[in-house]
Amino acid sequence: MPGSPFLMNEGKDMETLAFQGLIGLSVAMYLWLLAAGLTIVFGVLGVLNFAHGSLFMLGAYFAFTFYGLWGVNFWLAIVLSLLSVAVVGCFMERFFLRHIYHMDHAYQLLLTFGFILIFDDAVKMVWGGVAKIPAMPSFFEGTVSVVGRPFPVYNLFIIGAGLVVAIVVWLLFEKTWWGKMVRASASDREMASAIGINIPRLFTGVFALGAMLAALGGALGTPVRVVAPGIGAAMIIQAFIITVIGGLGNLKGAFVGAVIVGTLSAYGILLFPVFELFLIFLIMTVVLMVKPQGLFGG
Amino acid sequence: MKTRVAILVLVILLALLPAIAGKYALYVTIHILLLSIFSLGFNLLFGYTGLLSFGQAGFYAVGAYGCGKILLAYPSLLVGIVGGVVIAGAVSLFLGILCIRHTRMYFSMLTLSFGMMIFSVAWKWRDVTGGDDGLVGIPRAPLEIPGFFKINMTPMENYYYVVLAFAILAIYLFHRIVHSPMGLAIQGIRDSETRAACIGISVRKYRLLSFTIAGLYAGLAGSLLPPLESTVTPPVAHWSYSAEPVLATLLGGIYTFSGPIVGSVLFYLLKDIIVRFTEYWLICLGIIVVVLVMGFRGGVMSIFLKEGGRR
Amino acid sequence: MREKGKISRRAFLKTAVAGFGGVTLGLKGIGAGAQEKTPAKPKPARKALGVDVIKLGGQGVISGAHADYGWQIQAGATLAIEEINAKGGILGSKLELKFMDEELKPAVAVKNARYLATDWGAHFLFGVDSSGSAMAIGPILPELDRICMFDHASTHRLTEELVYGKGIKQIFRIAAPVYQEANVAALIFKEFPNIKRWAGIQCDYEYGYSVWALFKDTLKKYRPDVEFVSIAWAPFWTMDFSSHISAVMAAKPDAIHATPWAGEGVMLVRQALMLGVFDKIQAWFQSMGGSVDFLEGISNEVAAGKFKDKLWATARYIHNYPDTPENKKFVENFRKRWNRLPNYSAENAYSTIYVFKAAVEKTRSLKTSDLIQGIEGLKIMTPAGERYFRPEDHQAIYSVPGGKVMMDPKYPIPVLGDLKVFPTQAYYRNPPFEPLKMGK
Amino acid sequence: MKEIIRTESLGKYFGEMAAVHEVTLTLQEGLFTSVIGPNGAGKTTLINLLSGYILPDRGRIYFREKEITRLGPDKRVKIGISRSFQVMNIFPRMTVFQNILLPVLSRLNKTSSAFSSLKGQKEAVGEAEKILGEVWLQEEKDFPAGELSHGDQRLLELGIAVATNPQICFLDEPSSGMNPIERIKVLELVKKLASERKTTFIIVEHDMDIVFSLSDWIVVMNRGEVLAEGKPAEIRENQEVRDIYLGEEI
Repeated sequence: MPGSPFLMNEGKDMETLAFQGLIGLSVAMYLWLLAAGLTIVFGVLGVLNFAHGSLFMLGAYFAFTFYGLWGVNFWLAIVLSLLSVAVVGCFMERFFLRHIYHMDHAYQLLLTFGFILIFDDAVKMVWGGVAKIPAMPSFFEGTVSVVGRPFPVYNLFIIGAGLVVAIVVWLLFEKTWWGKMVRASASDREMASAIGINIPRLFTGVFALGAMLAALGGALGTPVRVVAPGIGAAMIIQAFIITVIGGLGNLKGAFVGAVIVGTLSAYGILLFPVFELFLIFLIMTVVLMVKPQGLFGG
Repeated sequence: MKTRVAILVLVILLALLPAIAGKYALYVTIHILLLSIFSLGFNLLFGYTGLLSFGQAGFYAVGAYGCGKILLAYPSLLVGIVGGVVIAGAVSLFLGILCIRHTRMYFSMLTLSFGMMIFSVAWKWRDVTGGDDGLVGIPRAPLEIPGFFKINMTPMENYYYVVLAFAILAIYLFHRIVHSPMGLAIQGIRDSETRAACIGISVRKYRLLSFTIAGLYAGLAGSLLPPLESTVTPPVAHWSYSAEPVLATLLGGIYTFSGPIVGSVLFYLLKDIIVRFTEYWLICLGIIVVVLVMGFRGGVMSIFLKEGGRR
Repeated sequence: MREKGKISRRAFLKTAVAGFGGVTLGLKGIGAGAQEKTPAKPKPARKALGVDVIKLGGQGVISGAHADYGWQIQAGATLAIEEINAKGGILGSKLELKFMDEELKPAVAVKNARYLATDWGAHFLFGVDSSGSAMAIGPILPELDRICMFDHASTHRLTEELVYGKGIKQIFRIAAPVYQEANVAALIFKEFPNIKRWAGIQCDYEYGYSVWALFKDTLKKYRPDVEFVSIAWAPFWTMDFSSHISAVMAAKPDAIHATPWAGEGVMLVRQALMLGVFDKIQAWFQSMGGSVDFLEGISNEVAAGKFKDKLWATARYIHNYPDTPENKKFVENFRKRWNRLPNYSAENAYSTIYVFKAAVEKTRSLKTSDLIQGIEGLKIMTPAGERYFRPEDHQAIYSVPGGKVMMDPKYPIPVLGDLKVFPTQAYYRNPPFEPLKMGK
Repeated sequence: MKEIIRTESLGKYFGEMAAVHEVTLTLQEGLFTSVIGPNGAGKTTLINLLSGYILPDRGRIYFREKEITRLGPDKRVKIGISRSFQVMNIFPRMTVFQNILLPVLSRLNKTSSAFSSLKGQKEAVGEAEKILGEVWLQEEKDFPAGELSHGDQRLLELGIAVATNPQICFLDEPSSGMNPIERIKVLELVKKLASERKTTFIIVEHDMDIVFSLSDWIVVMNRGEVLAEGKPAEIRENQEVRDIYLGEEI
């Protein structure tokens, strides 16, 4: 092993830990955006969408195409990519998932796993196998000083975006009529349809929302991250971990889970450079063993 | 009777293969046999017990690394393979105790998680596993029982027969198991856990049994790998590798005995042939999976046998 | 121009991977022509080797974040094959290429090798990007009875352990191994007295481990005063390096040595820019930063001078060195053919084909045992300069400089300038090899 | 006449709601007993508790003087307690024959043999055949159970319940979803099995006519508590019972 697992890097004062935590938080926000959609879809539709990461990837590719290739304004590019992925999501739900809600979860996992394979190769066909890295919009360059160290404006923006989304989604589900309908049908489909809620359309909407959240995560990454086939599959496992830790179908749980995983791996990299990966899975396992419904699950 | 004859013919063909087929065909056949064993074990868990594991590659890897380690230290094929299987069985028994407490996606997530922990151990515990370079230069040791016989394994043909023998044995035993009272018991658990419990069947005990047997089969498949490739690397423990028996089984059909075997053949050939003409073989596989899940949950076999799947 | 490059590249990929690597796009004319001709009027005289075509089985990674490397290998090999076939092939036998995706997965690489050697009937194997894949293929070469020329995989273990240690003679390596990014870096920076605190951001796999270990060993020898203050390990598929960067920056290093390559390398240094790293440190050494895909990826930033002349790099060949007619000609032809500059895996693959040619012509045989004889001790002039295949470990010895990343009006993308050249004796490890300890 | 199962102040609570509360009850061997009561009276919960399907929050359960309060369902089957379910609960993907064979094997403790063939289990096979006959399902023997008609599935469920050869067997609405004629047939069958197999049946049933004509003993539950118990005649006269069944003609 390259150095003992407990090899400590130098200089672990409070400032360092704070800074690393903040960095971890910015990374956590991408995870949150990904996990939010996953957990919403599971909570309402009861489907664990293996292909959710692929929607994240599609979001990144669309954003890259609009913004990186066609030079569309950054913000517009993001909106466009969200809409495009939402369309893909509706298609998935309407023509495939809808027909397997009643089925064993195993088939849902398998179906959506099939979609991972399809999406990965599809983007390869359209955009080629080589990784894409567009330039960053100039207004995001530069840094602000945090505990005396330069902190990227972009990461700050990501943190902000993540929090805003968290609030918006919360309001959406807690305060709006639509949210109430969704929660009603999540808890009791028969009852919901009995009181005249159009369940199929509602579910399509929910799935589209989940897809858009994933896409947002992907799209916001494009200026600073790499866009390549397979990033979705690489991300989905982390998303699973997060939603499991927070409790499948639990939004607050997903947020906390994402923050835990994001900051923890940041600290893992700082403190035990060797054991990060193992650490994350260990946590997931322990949660599953001790409290399978997750930290926030009822 | 008809099937008996068909099986006999098939076995004879397989036995004659080295005479008629080239080196590469032999190599591919060995891989198909490994995948068949792997998938059979997986399907005992999925098709027969109703538990979808995404961590089987973990046990496959334990078998592979175990056998590899043994062969590097003590070059005797039998010792290596048996050793690998035993270790894999032990690990799956232990992890089984932890996993079978859950069902549905909690079980799937838990197995996924354990599999990936094994993966990261294989990747990180470099002193033992050789990191991502893996165990290198594992000998295809002679098949030997001191005092009785010693067969050189260097020629691929010889090793092919060893694998074939193990595969036939594994398949035969599997047939016995699923058609035994125990086999019926686990199917009962699959069909209705509560009902099974209320006729006096200890659900956990039989889940654990099935989990362990599945682990043993994964371990056997894994143990047969290092002598063939002379290398073992972490990817064999990765969750994406766990997906292979899943896909193969789904392809062949989860509710038929031969499903996983047929599926393994199709899956491997699909992968091996399509990949030569296009780099986009995964999309074909993906479409097939979607179609199977949407339409023919009994897999290819159900289409032949007009049975299975649709429920 | 990058756009055009891309398109041709994608088109190329499709057909090449479709299994007709040799007979692609622009090549069709020659390739196909060749195939019709040979059966049409066979000339016994031209069958010195008893075969119409010599089959070359190559592989590399052509998908994912590292895909450009596989592409460059194909492009280089294809160029060489076109040139040779145009001149009538080797002793009258044309060359044919089949190229497969290694996916950076050892199991896949082994399967490819077996398929190419035992089914497709390749006479030579070459390519391979990942060290893991190389270490997996090496041991089965005797069974396959084929030579494999490794064009990129750079772990020292391949030649030191498998060839020198285990005596697997079918392994050859034309590319400079980890000695390059580890020892050249050490030799450059021993001359910087005020760089005392080093940090590392390394690949979380054997490649990163060995480079970091070797770099530290060598630098310590010359500069007992330096310390290695922090390290971060990045696995494949790292999407975001900011945690790694801020982790190592916490120790306030004077300089950073990094190994993540291709797309990941680009991401790494760009995210380092975002974190204002280049205001804090004196130097950043990007191991394979001399590779074309990397330089293309950071053109804008370099042009804007964002790296403040602190970004250093090397490669296993750079197109602007050496200043020889061979190299000029190669770069010129490559740009004409592919509308891009060649990176090192392109040159390595290109030269590989010519090494095979030399060996066959020297031995007038396709028997592996003869060819091994033919290549051992071979001295051959290549674009990268003269290469010498050391008999003990089958490692090709040639010198590649390190330098600073900067713009050069002569080229559309940044290049390495202010080059530091070292004699090979100074930075290649020499037999007898004692195993490299990878402790911290 | 001797007791077979006794409960002491048994209680099961879901949050505020008391599904079963302070139930102290003695069931006599050989008495064909019906548990009746309005929906949500706790009948099914009581059966779930007695069969070990769920564990009580308070109180004790005794089977032939032996305490079994915390015994799991599979263990209880082994000592002679069996049940059927209100919601159809069979093994849909297995054949009708296998549905019966499995519980028989389980009773003979043969299920753990992993390599012997099923046909080899002569004793079990014979017995399963016999039970199939008793529940009128020979013809359907090799059907997948899931493809049986609703009525036949009910019969199969009954068959499964008796296949473990229980001393006491709880049937949760064995005739639900059947037409009146079928109902009578099924309950006649139950009665027949009771006498032939010396099994004590405790049934939950809605059809009052059937209940009052067939039962030797009736337990009336309301709001999780035992309201009354006694011979059909007594229950008919019971004022409280009349009140809760207000409107319905008993």
